[in-house]
Amino acid sequence: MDFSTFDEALDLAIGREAAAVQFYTDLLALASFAAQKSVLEEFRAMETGHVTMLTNIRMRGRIELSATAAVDLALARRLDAEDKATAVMSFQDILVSAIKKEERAGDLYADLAAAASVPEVKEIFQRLAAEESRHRRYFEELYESEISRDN
Amino acid sequence: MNELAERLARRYDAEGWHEQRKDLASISIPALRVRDVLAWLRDEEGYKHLSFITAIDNIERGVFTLTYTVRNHDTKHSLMVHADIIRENPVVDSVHLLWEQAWTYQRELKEWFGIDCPGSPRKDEEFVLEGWDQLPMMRRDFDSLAYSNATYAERPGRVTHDPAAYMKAQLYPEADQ
Amino acid sequence: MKRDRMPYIPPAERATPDLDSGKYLLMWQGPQHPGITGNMSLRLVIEGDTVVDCETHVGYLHRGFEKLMERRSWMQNFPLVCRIAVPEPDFNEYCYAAALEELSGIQIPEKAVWLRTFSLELMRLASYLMWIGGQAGSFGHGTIIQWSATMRDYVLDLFEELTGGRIYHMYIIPGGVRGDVPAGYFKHVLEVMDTVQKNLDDIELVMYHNAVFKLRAEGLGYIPPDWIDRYGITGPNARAAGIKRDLRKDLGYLAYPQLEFQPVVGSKSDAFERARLRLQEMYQCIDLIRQCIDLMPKEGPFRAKTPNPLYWKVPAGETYVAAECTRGEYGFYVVSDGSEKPRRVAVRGPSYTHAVSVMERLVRGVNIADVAGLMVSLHTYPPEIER
Amino acid sequence: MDIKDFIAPFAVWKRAFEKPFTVKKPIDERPGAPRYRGFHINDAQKCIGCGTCEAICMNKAIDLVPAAGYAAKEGDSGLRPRVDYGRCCWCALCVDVCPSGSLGMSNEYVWIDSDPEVFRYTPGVEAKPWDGSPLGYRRAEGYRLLEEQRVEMPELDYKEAVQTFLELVRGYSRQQAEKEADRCVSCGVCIASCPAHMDIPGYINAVREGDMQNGLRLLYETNPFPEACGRICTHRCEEACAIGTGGDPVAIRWLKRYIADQVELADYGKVLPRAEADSGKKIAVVGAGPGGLSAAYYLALLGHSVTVFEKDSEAGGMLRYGIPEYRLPYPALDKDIGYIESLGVKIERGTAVGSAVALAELRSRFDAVYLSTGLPAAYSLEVPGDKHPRVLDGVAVLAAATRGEPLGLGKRVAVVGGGNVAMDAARTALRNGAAVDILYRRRKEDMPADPDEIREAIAEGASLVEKAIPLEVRDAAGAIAGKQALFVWNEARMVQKEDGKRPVPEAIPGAVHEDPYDSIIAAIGQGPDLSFIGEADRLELRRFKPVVDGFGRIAEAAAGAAAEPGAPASASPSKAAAVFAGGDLVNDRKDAISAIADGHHAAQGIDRWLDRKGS
Amino acid sequence: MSSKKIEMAPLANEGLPLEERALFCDVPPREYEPARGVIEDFYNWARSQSLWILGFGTGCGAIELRPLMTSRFDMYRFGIQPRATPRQSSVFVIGGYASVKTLKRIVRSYEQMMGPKFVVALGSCTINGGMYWDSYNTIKRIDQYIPVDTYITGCMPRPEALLAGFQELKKIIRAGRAEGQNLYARNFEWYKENQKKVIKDWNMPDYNW
Repeated sequence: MDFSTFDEALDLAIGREAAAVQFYTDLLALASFAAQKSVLEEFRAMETGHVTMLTNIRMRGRIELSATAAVDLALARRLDAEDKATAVMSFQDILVSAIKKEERAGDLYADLAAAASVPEVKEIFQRLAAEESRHRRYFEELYESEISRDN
Repeated sequence: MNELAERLARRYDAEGWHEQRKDLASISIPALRVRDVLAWLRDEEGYKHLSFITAIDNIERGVFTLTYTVRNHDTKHSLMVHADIIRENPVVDSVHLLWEQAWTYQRELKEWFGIDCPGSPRKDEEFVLEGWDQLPMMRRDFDSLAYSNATYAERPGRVTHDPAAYMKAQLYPEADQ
Repeated sequence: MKRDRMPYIPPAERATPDLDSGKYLLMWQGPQHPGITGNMSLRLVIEGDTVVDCETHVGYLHRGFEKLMERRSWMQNFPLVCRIAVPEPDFNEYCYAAALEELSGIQIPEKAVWLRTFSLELMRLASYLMWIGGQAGSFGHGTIIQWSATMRDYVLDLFEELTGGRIYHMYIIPGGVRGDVPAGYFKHVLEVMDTVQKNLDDIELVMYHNAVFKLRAEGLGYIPPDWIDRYGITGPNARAAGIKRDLRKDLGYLAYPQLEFQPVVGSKSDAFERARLRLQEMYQCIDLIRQCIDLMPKEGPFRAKTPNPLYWKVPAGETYVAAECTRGEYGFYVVSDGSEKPRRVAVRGPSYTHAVSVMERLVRGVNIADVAGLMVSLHTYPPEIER
Repeated sequence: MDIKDFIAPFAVWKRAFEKPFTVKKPIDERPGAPRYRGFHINDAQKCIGCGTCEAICMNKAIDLVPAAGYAAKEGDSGLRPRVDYGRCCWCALCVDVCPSGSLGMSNEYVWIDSDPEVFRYTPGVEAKPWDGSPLGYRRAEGYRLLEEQRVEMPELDYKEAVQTFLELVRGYSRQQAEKEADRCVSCGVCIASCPAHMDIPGYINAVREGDMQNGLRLLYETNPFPEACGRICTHRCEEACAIGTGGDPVAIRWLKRYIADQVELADYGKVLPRAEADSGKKIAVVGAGPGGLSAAYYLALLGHSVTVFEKDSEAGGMLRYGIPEYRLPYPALDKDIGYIESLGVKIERGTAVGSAVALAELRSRFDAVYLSTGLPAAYSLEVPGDKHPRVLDGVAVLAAATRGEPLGLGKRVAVVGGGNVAMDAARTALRNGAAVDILYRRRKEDMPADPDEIREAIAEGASLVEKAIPLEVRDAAGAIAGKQALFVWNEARMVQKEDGKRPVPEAIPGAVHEDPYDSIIAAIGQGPDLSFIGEADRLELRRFKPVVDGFGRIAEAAAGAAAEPGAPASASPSKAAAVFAGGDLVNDRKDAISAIADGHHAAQGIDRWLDRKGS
Repeated sequence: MSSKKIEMAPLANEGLPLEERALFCDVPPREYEPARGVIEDFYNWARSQSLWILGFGTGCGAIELRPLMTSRFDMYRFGIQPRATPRQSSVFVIGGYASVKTLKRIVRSYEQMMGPKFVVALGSCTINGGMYWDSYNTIKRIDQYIPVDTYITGCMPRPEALLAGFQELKKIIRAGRAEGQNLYARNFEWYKENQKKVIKDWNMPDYNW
């Protein structure tokens, strides 16, 4: 898999974000009570926002994301990868799913950046990886402050 | 010293002997016997030295408690002799003939408490005050601060805050009902 | 040349001079007058240059301490009491603190006992040094005060080093004292004591062996021994009449029982005798200070624990604590009704007697020029009369 | 008179050649002594504006004024002492009494001005030439007017304590309590730190005065759980205590307990207020924990009729099921709850909202609903193997202990977590005869548990393993296979990865440990159970928390906007009773006293809302 | 007595017996009229170099005057010396708190001083009452009763502070800014009213010179 142009790379990224929106939509279908739904809707809206942002970038033809990756709290890698999608999923389950999803996305972009031969595209993927790391970090901090209060 | 207490009780209806220290005791006597007791203490018991005379305003009981403190220099013992006189009509025998300095104390009693000692020299002259037109100031019902605030101007511009009230106003004003 | 030809009027009822006769002159000495101790006044009636009648007027310094103390909490009174006798504040602090401790049942540590004794003796010395300048000055002898005021200042420097204050030391706090001595302090004290002693030797030569001083002071203000109890005279004024009476010995408070000293006693009971006796007491002070430094424990706490000063409630009771100050019996009568404030605090200052009853009697028949000298020889401080 | 009297005075001519006494330049040459009591200095950073200096000052020379750059915050009133040198007598009692030791005096003493108005300033805030002077009066070493050591609380011996469930802390005697109460300076800085804003100086003063009834009355003004809070409160007040800035803080919690212990339940009614009139309104409270019952108490005082729904068989919530009895004996808790019930509050025990009765039903039957359901669901370890049968959850273990069920923890127990639940679980395991390791991801000083609890747990024999990152739970192999679980954890070091944030534990490569345990108790945190709130309730939630206004009322989604097309019209929010929420469910502090404060606050909110609705 | 209304005009030495009124002045004080330019500067310089203090120890502050006037601090070398009578003095040192009884004497002594005259108030009690803020017998602000040129705060102010205060006073005098006595003349009735409010047995002339 190699991407040689800006548009190709961004198309991939937009596709990923759209898939993320779908990910939360799927979870929403499973949700059984109001609290779950409000969180999932909030996260889905975030991803929708990302789609819009990337689409705008693609239209302007210039990537405007920071290249600085967030500090890795090394939390995501430890978390149990087991599937959390159930009707009784707790806030913890939803957050773990979200963190894992961001982690997977970040890994993918990192791999693509490593594989890219065109310097421009490489940079795009690096920046996208950094962006995903910031998203992951956001969820990780939420996890630390809301879930893992006592450890 | 308890012998002295007994003698005082027998002769002068004294009561309430209290040994505060080994060299200090107090006892209460009827106000009418003040001069007798002090003269007796001075002449018969060796309490020749008068340390001071003062009074306590026991406004709750409606009395002034006079305190005569005398010392026996031979036994190094001091005795505080108490006598209650009613606040409405505070009069007590003068002891200025027993001790030459007593009249000054009695003048002070007159000015500071309004306690009269008939016969005491210059008792009605002003002592430390001048032009005083209030209650005798050592009475408990004279409020020094109120008088001072009403009479003497203060430099304005001072304001203070109570920490708890200030913190409430700053940090959680909504808790105010 | 003896001045005992000066008329001594035997105790008698006071004559009331007829001021309208034109024979007498009414004259106020004080409050604004260089020949008065502190801020007080004498209303003199003079005939020629002889005083025939005198009334002491006080109250110029009346601040109402005894009333104010009833308004303040027990600990808040601690800074207040020292102001009652300005030149000699420490005795107030001691008497008040001791009374409070007695009523509350607080034992003060050994070290505090010694530091209190030490500071009281130092205070006594400073007070005498102030007096001696006044005594010499009142007889027209201006040199002595130039020396003694400086000596006193050196002693005040010692106080400043120990307590942080020159005049008002506020050192003897209820429960003990406010701090241990700073490093090298006693060495400094001993140096100052040597200086003061040397200076006192000079003063003795210049003042006590001065014909003018002797002439004017001898025979002036004779107090007969039988007046001592009748007038309640205490301190050096009593001792100069041959009455051996010193509360430091009689009551044995603080560390005095462990110090070696004998009360200085005189016999002639006139102004010169009293001055001589006070000079000897100054030497005695220096000796006692040196003894204190030798005997004082080097280590140990200097203050006992006391209750929270904001809410200190003293058990109901009353006591009278007296101490021997430079003028005689200084005492605090403290009454507690069990609340956070004193019920009554009465202060017994020796000047109360000396400056009013005794002074009014002694000054009769005295030459107007000697009134100031006589008053100083009784060593009176007006602030402790009126409080 | 002899010849010496004429000659002797001349002898001192010899002094004419000695150095004169006169100081050449007195103003410049003589600084105050090192201890001189000169003008005030104040370390305004250290000062907390408690006003003890103002209280001791007999001259009323000190005012507390707001100081630029120092805002009011917990443990700091934001005020600073301002000295009036038209009053000051330089006694330095303010320096002696200053709890934090921030006040001092310089050795400067010259201040001259023609304008008498200038002699006032705030030391440390308004710059003065003598600021920071190293010389001048300071409180002497070993000399304090205030007692810096607290009266030690008598406790059971730890070796003995760990054998029983008897209450560890024995409580103060009268003499001890009065002595401890006497340490307080009544500054009131603590009040802001207490979530319930209890009148702490007031009730401490009641202890000092020996007036327990007044003390109890003051306690109940803001807190109907004095017995419980007197034992297990997180006592944030003590962190703000002015005395604590220079010594041990006043034992506010123990004094509260002392008051509550002194008054018999039968006498409560004589002291405490009751509702004046019945309002005729009915309120439902969901959850009989401290928050729910606190709301119930204050609602009952306002004359409302209150029914509390509790899913468990006993009331008390976490106070009963989360806190072991050696910390909070059941009789003490029953006393608090008993008094609330005596006011006519009905507690429906064993009635879970959501299953036994629907929220919507409550909303139609009652005039208002208060949710105080707390955080009953433990979060899982979230490592591979965390569903292993030997992995237990801390909250469940504690609840089982309360119910008297056999715990079956075994001989060797690992507790994962550093909060109070972890400590309680560890100490419960100790009392069941287990050897306990507490594994915590960060350092001891980072542990969120109460320092007392950590100290006591360790004293009772638990061993604390710091910086242990859980990795995995596996079945043990060999002889112990099936009976024990293998807990795999990685040793960590604390790394400061970002400035301004707390350090992060980072696994040390290779330092992996595997230890076999009979039980592994996970106590990493708890979450709410909100499954009883349906979408039709239209209550606004965000991240598993109700969105509430200042009085705890849950915002309601506008009709239609979020409503599903098929929702029944009868559930229109404007018709149904308002829902309020508080306690752990809503606030970030997650302790009993915050829940109590929320309950009190919501009771006032509900009352107001009913008023508005009624009129 | 406190309720007695004080009639301010005309001031006629009401407190005195008739036959004594003639002994006192019957016009209020006047403001000082400075000489022209350099001459006044010279006067001010001269005044500042000879501060003669009235020897009246009104309060505890007097105790630090004695070290000041003796050898250790030797204020004579700064041109400062005590005088026995108000007629010879130019500086009045208010030594701390003033009781009402003393205030009466302060007023009288101050008014008897020849102009130009200056007042130095030492101690916190003179500024705002000091530790006697709640006493029934001490005034709180001396500037209500007589004008003050310089304040020295402290309790006690040390002799050095007093010296520094006198140096400050010298500067003020030299700069021609010592307005105290003019203030008194200008607001004479206000001062009298204040004085009479606290001095209850007013038995002295209103014009004490």
